[in-house]
Amino acid sequence: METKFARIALAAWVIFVLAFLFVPIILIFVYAFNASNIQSWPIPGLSLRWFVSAWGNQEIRTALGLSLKAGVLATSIAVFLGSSAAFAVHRFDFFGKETVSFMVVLPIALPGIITGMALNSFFVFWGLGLSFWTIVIGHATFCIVIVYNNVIARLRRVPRSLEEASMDLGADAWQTFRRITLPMISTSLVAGALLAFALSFDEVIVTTFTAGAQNTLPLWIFGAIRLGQRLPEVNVVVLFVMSLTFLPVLLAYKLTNQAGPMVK
Amino acid sequence: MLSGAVRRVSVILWRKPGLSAGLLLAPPLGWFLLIYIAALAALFISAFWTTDSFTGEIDRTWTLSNFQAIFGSETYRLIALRTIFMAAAVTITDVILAFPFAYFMVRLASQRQRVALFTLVLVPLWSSYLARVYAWRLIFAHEGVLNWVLHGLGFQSIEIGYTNWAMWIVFSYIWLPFMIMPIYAALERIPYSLFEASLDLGAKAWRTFFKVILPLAMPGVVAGSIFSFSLTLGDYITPVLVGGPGSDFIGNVVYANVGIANNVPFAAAYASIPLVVMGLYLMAARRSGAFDVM
Amino acid sequence: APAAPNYPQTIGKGEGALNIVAWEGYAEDSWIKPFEKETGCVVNRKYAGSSDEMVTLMRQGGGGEYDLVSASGDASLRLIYGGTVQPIDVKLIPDFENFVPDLKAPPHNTVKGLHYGLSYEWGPNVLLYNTDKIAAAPTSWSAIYDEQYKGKVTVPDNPIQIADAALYLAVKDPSLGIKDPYELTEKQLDAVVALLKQQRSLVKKYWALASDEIELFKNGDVVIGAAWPYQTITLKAAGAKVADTIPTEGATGWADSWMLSAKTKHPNCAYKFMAYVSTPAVQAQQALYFGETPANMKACEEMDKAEAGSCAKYHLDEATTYIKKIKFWKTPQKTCSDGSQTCTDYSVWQRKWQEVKG
Amino acid sequence: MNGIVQQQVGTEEAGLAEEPVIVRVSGVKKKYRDVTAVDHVDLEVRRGEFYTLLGPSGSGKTTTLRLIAGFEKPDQGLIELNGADVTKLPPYDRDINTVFQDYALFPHMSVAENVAYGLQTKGVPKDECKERVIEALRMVRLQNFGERKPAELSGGQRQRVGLARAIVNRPKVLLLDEPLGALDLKLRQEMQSELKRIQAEVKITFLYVTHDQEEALTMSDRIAIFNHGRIVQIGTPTDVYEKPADAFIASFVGTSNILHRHGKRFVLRPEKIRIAPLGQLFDEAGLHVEDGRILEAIYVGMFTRYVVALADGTEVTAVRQNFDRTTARFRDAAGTTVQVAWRPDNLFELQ
Amino acid sequence: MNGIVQQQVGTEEAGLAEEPVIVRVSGVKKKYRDVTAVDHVDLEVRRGEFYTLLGPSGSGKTTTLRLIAGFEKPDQGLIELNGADVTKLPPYDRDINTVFQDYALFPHMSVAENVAYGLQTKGVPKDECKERVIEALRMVRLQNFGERKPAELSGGQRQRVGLARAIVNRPKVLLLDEPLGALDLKLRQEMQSELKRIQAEVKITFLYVTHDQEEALTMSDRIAIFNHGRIVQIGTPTDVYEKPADAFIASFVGTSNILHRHGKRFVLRPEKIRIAPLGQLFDEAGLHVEDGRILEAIYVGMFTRYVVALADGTEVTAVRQNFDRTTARFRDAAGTTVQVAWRPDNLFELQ
Ligand SMILES: Nc1ncnc2c1ncn2[C@@H]1O[C@H](COP(=O)(O)OP(=O)(O)OP(=O)(O)O)[C@@H](O)[C@H]1O
Ligand SMILES: Nc1ncnc2c1ncn2[C@@H]1O[C@H](COP(=O)(O)OP(=O)(O)OP(=O)(O)O)[C@@H](O)[C@H]1O
Ligand SMILES: [Mg+2]
Ligand SMILES: [Mg+2]
Repeated sequence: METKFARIALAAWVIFVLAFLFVPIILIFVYAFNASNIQSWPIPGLSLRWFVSAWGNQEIRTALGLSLKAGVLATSIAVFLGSSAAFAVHRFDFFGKETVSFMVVLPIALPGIITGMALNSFFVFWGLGLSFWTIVIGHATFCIVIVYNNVIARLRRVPRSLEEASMDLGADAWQTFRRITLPMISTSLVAGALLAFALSFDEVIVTTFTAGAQNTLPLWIFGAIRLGQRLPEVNVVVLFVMSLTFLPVLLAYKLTNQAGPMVK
Repeated sequence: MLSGAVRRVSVILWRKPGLSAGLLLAPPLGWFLLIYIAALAALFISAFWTTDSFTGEIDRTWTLSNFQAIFGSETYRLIALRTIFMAAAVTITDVILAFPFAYFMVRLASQRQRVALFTLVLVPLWSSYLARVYAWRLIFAHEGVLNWVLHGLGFQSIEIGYTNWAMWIVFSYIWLPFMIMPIYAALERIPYSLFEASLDLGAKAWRTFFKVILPLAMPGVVAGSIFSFSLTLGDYITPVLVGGPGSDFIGNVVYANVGIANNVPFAAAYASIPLVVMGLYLMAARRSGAFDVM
Repeated sequence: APAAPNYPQTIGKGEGALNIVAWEGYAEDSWIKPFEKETGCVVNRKYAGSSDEMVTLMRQGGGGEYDLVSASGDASLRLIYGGTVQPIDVKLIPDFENFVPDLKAPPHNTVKGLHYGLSYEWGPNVLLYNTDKIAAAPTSWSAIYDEQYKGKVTVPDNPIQIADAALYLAVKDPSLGIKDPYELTEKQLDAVVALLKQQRSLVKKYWALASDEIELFKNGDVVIGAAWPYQTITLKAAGAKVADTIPTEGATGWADSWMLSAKTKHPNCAYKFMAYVSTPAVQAQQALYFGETPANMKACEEMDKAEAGSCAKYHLDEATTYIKKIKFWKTPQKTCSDGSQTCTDYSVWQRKWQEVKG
Repeated sequence: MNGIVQQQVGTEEAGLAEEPVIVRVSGVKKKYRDVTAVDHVDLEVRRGEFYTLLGPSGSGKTTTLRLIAGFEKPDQGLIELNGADVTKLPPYDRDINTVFQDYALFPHMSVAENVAYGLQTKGVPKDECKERVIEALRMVRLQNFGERKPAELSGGQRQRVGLARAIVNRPKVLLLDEPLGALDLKLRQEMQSELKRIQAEVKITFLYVTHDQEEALTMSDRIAIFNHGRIVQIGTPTDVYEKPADAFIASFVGTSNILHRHGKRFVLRPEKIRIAPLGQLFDEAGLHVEDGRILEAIYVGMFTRYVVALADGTEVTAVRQNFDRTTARFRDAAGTTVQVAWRPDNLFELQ
Repeated sequence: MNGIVQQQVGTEEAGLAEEPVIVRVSGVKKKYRDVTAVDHVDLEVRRGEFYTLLGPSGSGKTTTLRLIAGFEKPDQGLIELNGADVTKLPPYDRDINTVFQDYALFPHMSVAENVAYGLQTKGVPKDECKERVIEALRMVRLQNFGERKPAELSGGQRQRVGLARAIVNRPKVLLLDEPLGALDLKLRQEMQSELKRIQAEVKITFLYVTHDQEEALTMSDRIAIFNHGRIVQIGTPTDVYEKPADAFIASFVGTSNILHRHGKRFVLRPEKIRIAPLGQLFDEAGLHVEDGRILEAIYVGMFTRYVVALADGTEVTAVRQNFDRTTARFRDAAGTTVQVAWRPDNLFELQ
């Protein structure tokens, strides 16, 4: 229905926005090959040595490992808690139902620094030393909403009659969950988990308050940035992570939108 | 044997739906109430206490002195206003950037283009937020990419680096994907026939946009704005990295007090400003139905 | 209250890990790696950009997250009186006897004869400038208050920067009667803050991270600013046209100590580390990397070996006299050194600094 | 309630009086918040019966079905299946299956897997399971569609899969909630005869919900008519059509004229009215004849519908089968004066 | 195509031949990728006409309507409105309004705002606008619902808001795409007469899409029958019902028996068949009589449907109006031998 002019204008806008989104990322990629350790324009020279040093850098490996572990654990907790909250809210009528969706969104809607401070003082109050586990708890807290939103959106689209049909055909609650409900929502779980993981993987502010002496990858990056001695190494790591995650992102999109047969 | 037990439990749960609801709800609710909500409450109670600046110990006598210090000081008022203003500006900018983009995705893009665009929007989230913010310094620097391009085109160079303008652009950049996605989701849910009905009733494109599409996409806009607004409101790293003099945010003051000066009570008192702002914002957002498209 | 001593008899086997809070440039691979190899203590580094941040990190999570901190003089007393750090048994540090006498038991890390800190390195804050844009070397701190460099100035984002301005004002405006830049009456403080507020319109950016300043100079955003020698060295290594100088008014500076957490979980690794970094070789490495002066006088040879003439350049040969010229960072307190209560304390400085930055 | 009496009459007439009662609902009540969805419903369905619940939207038909299936629990009352109280049993412990209005096919399973689902949950051996699935698919004429996914089927085919999935379990009772509601007219008509054929073949009791009166009349042995959560009449199709218990039923089941005569109200169905040109005699004896004027003539293909004003001003609708070719001229009938007649025993008095 | 010829016949018969043509579609073709949705469609709608497009799903009805409304552009051909070529005009510049199948009410506006929307875009003064909105709401009997949001209305009410929103603009032509498709039977019947009443009141040309043949027959002045993107017949309701152009139309519009006699094929409508017990004479002369056996008797309330096997084995469906009370015993008719008869001129030969 749009006029030709509108179509062209919109396409141009899309290209502009994409350029806006990707110019910094292209710079990151290019400066991974920077010969100097200081970013200045134009690039003073090209070198592969940062790839070598990043590869050999034990700190990066430790940080990456920690981030992966924390992300996976936090995501698992978020998947469990987020989906059970989604089920409860979708399935049942109870007092304060409205507040649940309000509450789960709080950790992400409130400024990260508040969430970080609150969690930090909570851990200190209970004498829990900051550790790997406090990172996980912090990340899980703000990841829950992602899973919750994804699952509840899907539940709204899955007709209730499917579960009734299953019980009608002799399947008890557990069989129904395993054979009908879970397959129905699995794609939304995966999509939610991927997004939650992405969020955890790149989180700085809350982590600053919940990590002890260990560095997650973003914290290592922050440390590297403040030192200014090995910025290209940061870029190498970012390049590496991004190329690894391209596929999961694509997958997440396909999964969120693959609900076609479910609706009709 | 085991399946028999499962079945018996199933029957019990079927007879007592309240029990099932309770079992489902207990873990997430417990988690939030015990870990998060309690911690938040405790934190804001401490806003009424004070700290000994030398030893860092907390003095638990009730006082409003933190709030008096905040509201009595022009600097703190200014910083709060600056932060809120910036959060609003960033949100509006992102809406303007994201809306046509999402519209294109929903209405004009082919299925393949849509997958490609969606992926391209999400991919930046997987690169490091810090690295991306840092990359902007290179763009805005005096001898940076932007001025290099401007020179190449025969323009004057501009000194945008380390200013609030730079922060505005960088914040808009960082949170843009969080705006595009919910707007996309909201636009996708508008039946196409409404659009046709509007044209059919004699409205041209602009009128259709403002009278029909925008109001109906509003929940998506609000959902996106929750992210862009709150994430801007709570950030302190971007001001440190790309801000100049007069760029401090609420987050910087809070961080300076909690992360540096170890004055948690003062930080908590100051943090209550974004807390109140976001609380009001969320209430309004919920009423608009934004929670359904997040 | 300060923690009581709890000395180990000997340094035992390492615990396998060591968590340290350090200044940027204080824990480089070139000397950390050999240490890790030798002792099996894996060093987890956390960088802090200010003394305040160090204090907070050491207290984080109730203390005990970190074992060691490279605290400057403005942080060390707060750590001691807050009970965050514990006395160190200097008998277990073989190189202690080679230290500059003034740094064996300086008041910023020694309380009632107990060594709460092991002196490490020290040096002045310098005036850094771009030699392309500023041909004649500036000789006064007035350069960073000069309209001429409007928009091309950078100074640290740190409340202690007030002392730098006070040092300059003490010379420029003797009528204010500033004797010690860390002991300012309210009136004196107001005058200093007024100067800093004026300066604000000249400042391109208050640098928070060492890398900030390096990039600002490298990318032509600024031409002059207050800096650590570290920035000068890094910039020169990257081929930037810069030089630094200590202006005639003198300079503030730092004297850092390694301090041991009262709740350390890795005391053996910590002692091993302190002994290691006190050796002349490491002291020299650190000094040349950052651009500062070692506490260990034996490091002179090592320095000259690595860079001819560097021992003299960093005044280690005349350490006992040179050390008197630097106004070392210390925490401003309400109680002035003459015992009166007219001075302004650090929390006031913090508020004022926030006002300056806006 | 006069339902009970008529129920007796109905079963006899339908020739089912000897069959045992297979579903008995007694005194069942169900409230949602402040809406009473079902209010003291009693009904008895006999073995092999095609029993229809008919009523306007929101009258409680679906709720009744869901109570019987076990998806909802009654606030009061008893539900018996084959003589046993099942009120407290969950759906999977009741020997009942349901065909859902939206089909509720499992989208991630193939047609054959859908149909096999119920047998698998019961642990029927693989071989037998396979055989019965093939048999059920044959019965709904989808033997070659076993491998397809539901998304790859048309509406009518999905409907039949839903049916196969239910009957393969050989339940005592099959519940069908407007199973044809989503199909278009032509397809619905086809599926109606298909359903009747299948019921004849499997001999399962059907409890059927619809709001389409024609469907109810053509398919059912007995019909229970719902209004406002209550059953207002139970009877055979001829019962409810020709002897409606009240004015609501008279107008809900088919079109009907309500005549006021001698202070009483009578129902007169349109097809019971004869129309003849003025002066022409009716070839039947004993007719009650009145004068009238045709207000409107509407062509419906199979018949023409006339709106006639009687002498006393009452407007009645009459229909006449189009035994012969019609032209557009039939419209010209409007305005002409006619005689209308009916047999007095075709009047049915309303209480 | 024989459509053109019949079109002429049709308009005459409907008494509209003198009215000017208001919509003319000539040689219009529309392809979606490789599907030809509409293939060389020609049609002429005259002023004030109730013109229906009838056809099976996917036959191109909606596409034709969308081309006329301007939501799609034809690949070939011309669309004229009131004599002017509008093929290239956007929807908002065509004096046409549409009632959408899903109503397409703006959910964020009240009923009154929805109805006022079209007037506002045209800049109608506030007072006049208000008046016309009230008038339009009155016409669809929703005068008290102006303040409600669409979500607070029932299906039938929404439908009527959609109608009011269109007619308030007094367009030359109103397009309606299965406007009653989503409503239940009873409501649909009510809305049918409502629509006719409103058309009589506003005197706007209606171009109506449906796949319900009964609806088409009762409401239309003329019907265009679509199949596979083409128009296969245009004519009055009686035309298309009684003289179907081909076997497809014969079976799509109503039930029909196809008889093979003398190597030719004839359409015989069920209601044209008389049934009498063996031996009893028909009281009409000139009938063609055959023997038959009743296979099934189905009670439909207003009439009973009989499936009869003729001597040559052909199964035909016949219907008989239930002039008198029926009992369940009517079923006993099955199996009895009967005579069936029809007037030979009720046979219509298929080409
Ligand atoms: N889950 C529910 N929560 C609240 N009210 C309900 C619920 N289900 C049904 N009702 C209400 O109960 C009444 C009966 O509903 P029911 O679905 O049984 O009607 P129905 O006869 O099946 O109607 P339809 O022909 O529209 O399907 C209605 O007023 C309905 O609004
Ligand atoms: N936007 C589209 N893209 C591709 N094909 C389409 C599109 N719209 C319609 N078609 C195809 O064009 C043909 C005609 O469709 P149309 O919607 O006009 O049929 P219809 O007669 O209105 O059917 P129904 O009664 O189901 O509404 C169909 O084969 C349909 O699949
Ligand atoms: Mg229902
Ligand atoms: Mg259509």
